[in-house]
Amino acid sequence: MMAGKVTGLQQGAGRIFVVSALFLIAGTFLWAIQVLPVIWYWAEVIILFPPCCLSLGLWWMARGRRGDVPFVGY
Amino acid sequence: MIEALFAAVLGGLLLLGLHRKVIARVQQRPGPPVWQEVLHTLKFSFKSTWVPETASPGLFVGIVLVAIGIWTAALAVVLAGGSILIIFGVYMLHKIVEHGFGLSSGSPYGKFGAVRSVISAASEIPLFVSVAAIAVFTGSLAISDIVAYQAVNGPLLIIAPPAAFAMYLVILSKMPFSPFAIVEGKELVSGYKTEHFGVWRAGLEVANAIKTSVLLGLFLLLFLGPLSPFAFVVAIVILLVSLSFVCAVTPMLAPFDSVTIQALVTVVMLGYLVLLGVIP
Amino acid sequence: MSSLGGAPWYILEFGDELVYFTPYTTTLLILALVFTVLALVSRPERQVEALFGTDAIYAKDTTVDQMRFRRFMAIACGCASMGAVVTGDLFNFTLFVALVGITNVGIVAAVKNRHVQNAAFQYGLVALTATVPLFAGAGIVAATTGTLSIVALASGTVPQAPFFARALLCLGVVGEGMAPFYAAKAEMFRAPGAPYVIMCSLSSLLIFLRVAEVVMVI
Amino acid sequence: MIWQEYSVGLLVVLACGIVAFVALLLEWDDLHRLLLIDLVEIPSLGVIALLGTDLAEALILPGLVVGIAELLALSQIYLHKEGIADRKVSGLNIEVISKADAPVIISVILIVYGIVLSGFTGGGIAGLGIVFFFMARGAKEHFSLLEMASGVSWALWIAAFFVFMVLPQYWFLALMGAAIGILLKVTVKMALVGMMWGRPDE
Repeated sequence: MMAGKVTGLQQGAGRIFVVSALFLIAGTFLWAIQVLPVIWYWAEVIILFPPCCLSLGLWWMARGRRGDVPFVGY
Repeated sequence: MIEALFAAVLGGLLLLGLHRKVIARVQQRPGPPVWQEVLHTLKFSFKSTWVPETASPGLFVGIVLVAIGIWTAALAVVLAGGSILIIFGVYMLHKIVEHGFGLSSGSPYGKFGAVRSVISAASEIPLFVSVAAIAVFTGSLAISDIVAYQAVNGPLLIIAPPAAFAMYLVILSKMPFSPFAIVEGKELVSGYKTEHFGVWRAGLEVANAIKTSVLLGLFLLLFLGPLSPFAFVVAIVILLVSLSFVCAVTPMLAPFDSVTIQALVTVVMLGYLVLLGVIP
Repeated sequence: MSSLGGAPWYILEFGDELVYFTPYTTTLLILALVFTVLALVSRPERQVEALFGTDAIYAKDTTVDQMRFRRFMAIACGCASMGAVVTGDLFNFTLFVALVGITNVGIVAAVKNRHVQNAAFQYGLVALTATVPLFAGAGIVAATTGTLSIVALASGTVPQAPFFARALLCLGVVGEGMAPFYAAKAEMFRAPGAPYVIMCSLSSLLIFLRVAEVVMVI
Repeated sequence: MIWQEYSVGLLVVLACGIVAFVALLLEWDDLHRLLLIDLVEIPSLGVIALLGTDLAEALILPGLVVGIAELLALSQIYLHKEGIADRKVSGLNIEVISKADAPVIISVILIVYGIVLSGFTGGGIAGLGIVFFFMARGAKEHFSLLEMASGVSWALWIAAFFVFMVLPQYWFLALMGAAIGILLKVTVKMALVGMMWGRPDE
């Protein structure tokens, strides 16, 4: 997930997004049919929601650019 | 949970947008549209993103995940009617998150924003006293118990107004543009957020949105008790507008003054606790 | 205890020593764990500073040798705070808190900078002094109630711990968790290495949160 | 009643603590403050000791260890802070002691007495004898060898505890193992302290 020289960054982020989103949907479904206990469902959401959220944006626009030095040119 | 999460994110962003709008109107400016914060978050997610060269990459990225994660957890606790102590912990942890945001980039602006977040630890003590006062009346710290208590005995806002005031101050100190928002002082560019741009910033906005929804909703649950969904929305808007008015008409305090005022409030609240007979 | 930190999910017993997991302590444990892992995996940042009176800026580097020591200290600090938040024994709690104090000093003391070392030394003095009320508090609780187990103290079968002892415990934790207040003097932030410095604030925060629960239940 | 005796002792300890804290407030020299704080720590152990039970003994040890660890860490920081870390130190450089037979005799007596006592207290006393010997003679020993001996005896101590838990019928063996293990460990550890006079080769 870290930007740098990785060229497949967007691809990787896309995969993370798809996997976490699938897990979230599956979790919701399993909870709705009362297979998954509610506490596990919540744990799943708390763990997976943040990466799902970030990887969507990264998949969209992370170009794998080299970082710059802050504090220069403000 | 998922639907509540989306509602909290969207609702929180709209509330923050409303906050800006009300402040602008009080100051006789047109102000941005109410959905500005939603657009803002979308805009940030579609921006080119990388990690600054001087940053500590693990922390730089990890802290965004932690920020979203802790407030999602707080939302889950509110929904489950769990212990208010956990929310208290998450609220205090938000300080560490601000701290991490600022320090991880290596930028001096972020660093000073982070230092200020440590100073603003004073704002957590009123919350703790407020929690203790609630526990005195209801005999429990579980949100569900507190709501049930109010269904029988009427809102705590009337029973224990000082506790409500302390909590109000705590929420106020975490609102943008508030007199206590020393971590986001304009002399530090954007304070701790300065170096988090693009997707990282979008993640932070999401966390802030959940935070706003959770804190405002928690205030209503703790001090007004059970409300119908419609009444809940109306009450949350009224609460927010009152906060916006305070933010609009007060200047940002210097860090020292901010800490002094919060410490004074804590002393007053401790006096209130003594009056209640908690501390012999 | 059923109403404060939530009912315990699981109690792990080693003889009379015990560790218990309520929703509250579990939350704190997970947070400590997350930040310890972050300290474990992340490289330190390079602080950008402006040279006074000029336009020049430079980025501070952290040497590998220094980093190794500070990372170790940060992880030790994370482990100590994990212990402090889950332990069910009052004396173990005070020991873990004292350990957090030492490791906090260690995290900053490795930096070869006079200002930072001065801050670390002064903080260390406070932390060392704070062990007095901390151990004294635990000792008085043991003397008046005859037990050190937080679960037994919370169950109400033994007399309640005196207010004095609880105040001493709080005082001790405040003293051990002083690091962030020294941080407010901005001296500690001359030290680069955000993942480690953040461990100082986090561990003090966690022991504050835990002692809040402990003094309420005992 | 016990509580009344306890509270009298408590008052004495608190008085000690208050005196020490006042001294701490008045003192501004960093080194003196460090020394004073070590004095302040003793009353806190006194509070625990006032319990007067086996539990108290078990609790004092970790308290003492934590205190010593903090003290050592802070002294190291003090050395670095003041820039005197590389100053040369060489034992107690007193001719009378280093040539006389007295240190040897005193050390031997302490060590024998320590072995007779066995356990933690015995280890402490025997260790004190060795510390005294090393300090008087400024001997250079094999640091790593002593560290290893300390580690092995610690392992013996732990193994004895496992015997207690798993095979309680062999309690006597375990007791002896634990007593000897802790005796050796404390002795060796204290001997190491006696040799910590900086590193002459650096």
